[in-house]
Amino acid sequence: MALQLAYFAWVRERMGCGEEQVEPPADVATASDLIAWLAARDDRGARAFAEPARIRVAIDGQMMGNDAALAGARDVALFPPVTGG
Amino acid sequence: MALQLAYFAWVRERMGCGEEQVEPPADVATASDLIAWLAARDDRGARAFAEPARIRVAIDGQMMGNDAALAGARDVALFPPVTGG
Amino acid sequence: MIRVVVQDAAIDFATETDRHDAGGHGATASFVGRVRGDDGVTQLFLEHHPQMTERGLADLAHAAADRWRLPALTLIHRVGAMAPGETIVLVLASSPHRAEALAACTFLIDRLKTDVMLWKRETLADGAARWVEPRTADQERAEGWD
Amino acid sequence: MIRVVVQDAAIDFATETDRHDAGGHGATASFVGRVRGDDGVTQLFLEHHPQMTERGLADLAHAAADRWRLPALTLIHRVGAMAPGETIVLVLASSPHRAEALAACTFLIDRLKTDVMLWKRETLADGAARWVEPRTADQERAEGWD
Repeated sequence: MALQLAYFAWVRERMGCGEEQVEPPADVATASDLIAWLAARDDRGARAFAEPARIRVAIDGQMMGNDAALAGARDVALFPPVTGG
Repeated sequence: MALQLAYFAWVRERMGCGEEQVEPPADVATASDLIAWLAARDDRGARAFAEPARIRVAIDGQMMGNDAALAGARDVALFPPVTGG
Repeated sequence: MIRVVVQDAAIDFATETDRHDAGGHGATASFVGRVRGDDGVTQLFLEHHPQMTERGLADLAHAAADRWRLPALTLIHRVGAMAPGETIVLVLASSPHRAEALAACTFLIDRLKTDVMLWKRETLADGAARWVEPRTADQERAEGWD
Repeated sequence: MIRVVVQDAAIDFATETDRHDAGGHGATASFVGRVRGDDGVTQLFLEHHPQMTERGLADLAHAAADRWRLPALTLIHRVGAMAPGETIVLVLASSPHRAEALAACTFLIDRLKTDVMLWKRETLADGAARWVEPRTADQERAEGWD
């Protein structure tokens, strides 16, 4: 499953890039699984995703809960809680 | 007791004047008494003060309840509920 | 700074917002109330008391400033005759935080409808004039701040 | 008419209030949020998502227009770098009645703090930068509209 990932704010800074394409293994079924997989993948992932409860997710342009399934997803954005206004 | 009265809005229109000086009898002790006395005094008073519950009072520049005493008062304003804004 | 004005002249929003010191305060809420012409109203006349109207507005402004942090507060009410579309009242409230600016703005417009000596008279297209009756809903909203 | 803008350029209040069709609507409430410099902040940077930020604001604007009568609604959020005193966000809401204009304005500013993809980063006088943490109070205010 190829996914286009986008990172924002301190997630982007810690990952050292704003976007990348990934091919997670088949057992990465939900957004939470993806976050855990990225955290385990390398040092920058470990830094960005050390606290999964502080990560929010949007899948194909929709804000979703972290338990959302990735089946059929193309674009996944990962970011901290928003602070606009 | 000499009182300087001021009327506003439809009270003023029905009284045909914006202010007047009056000398109510000694048994006119409260704003309500004054309203009843004006209503009984003549036709214009009867028209302006037919519904005492719709009349508001300010005594010497302070909004007061209609049961407020007139002892020591100089200026009394009589008017309908306000509708600003 | 608290600024309260009762005026016959038209209220100019741009002039007043420039004059209102919104500078470093984080949040500014405003409210503009205009004459509505939708019931066939061709003119609105606001009657006021030469002293007590301004004093009533000033009392409300100080009550708001006691209740919330409001480094800048402007409250302007027009009186006399005005046409549909013209501004009757303008409130500008600035605070470090949005909740206070918005609450102050809402409080002031709610309370001035019931607490300040002002009376509206509408003139209709046929020339008939009628004094506006107070609305129960306005009374209830105003009492909600007690 | 609903107008939603995400822009790098400075937000000009007078231009936007002129453009906002406040004309015959009786009540217009506005909210302006500015960069505060009081914690030694010298610059604020707003990061956004190229598509989802504007869509999130538009969704909120339509949610407000479904909930209240809002013949004119303007919602503008600045992104990128800005200095203390500059405007971050502007809301203008017009309605026949004040309660709806004020509620819409409050709703929009409360909800955009929790629902829209925007992230604030502050730069301090010593050059250090920090991402602003979300506030529990903002979350609670936003949930109050559910």
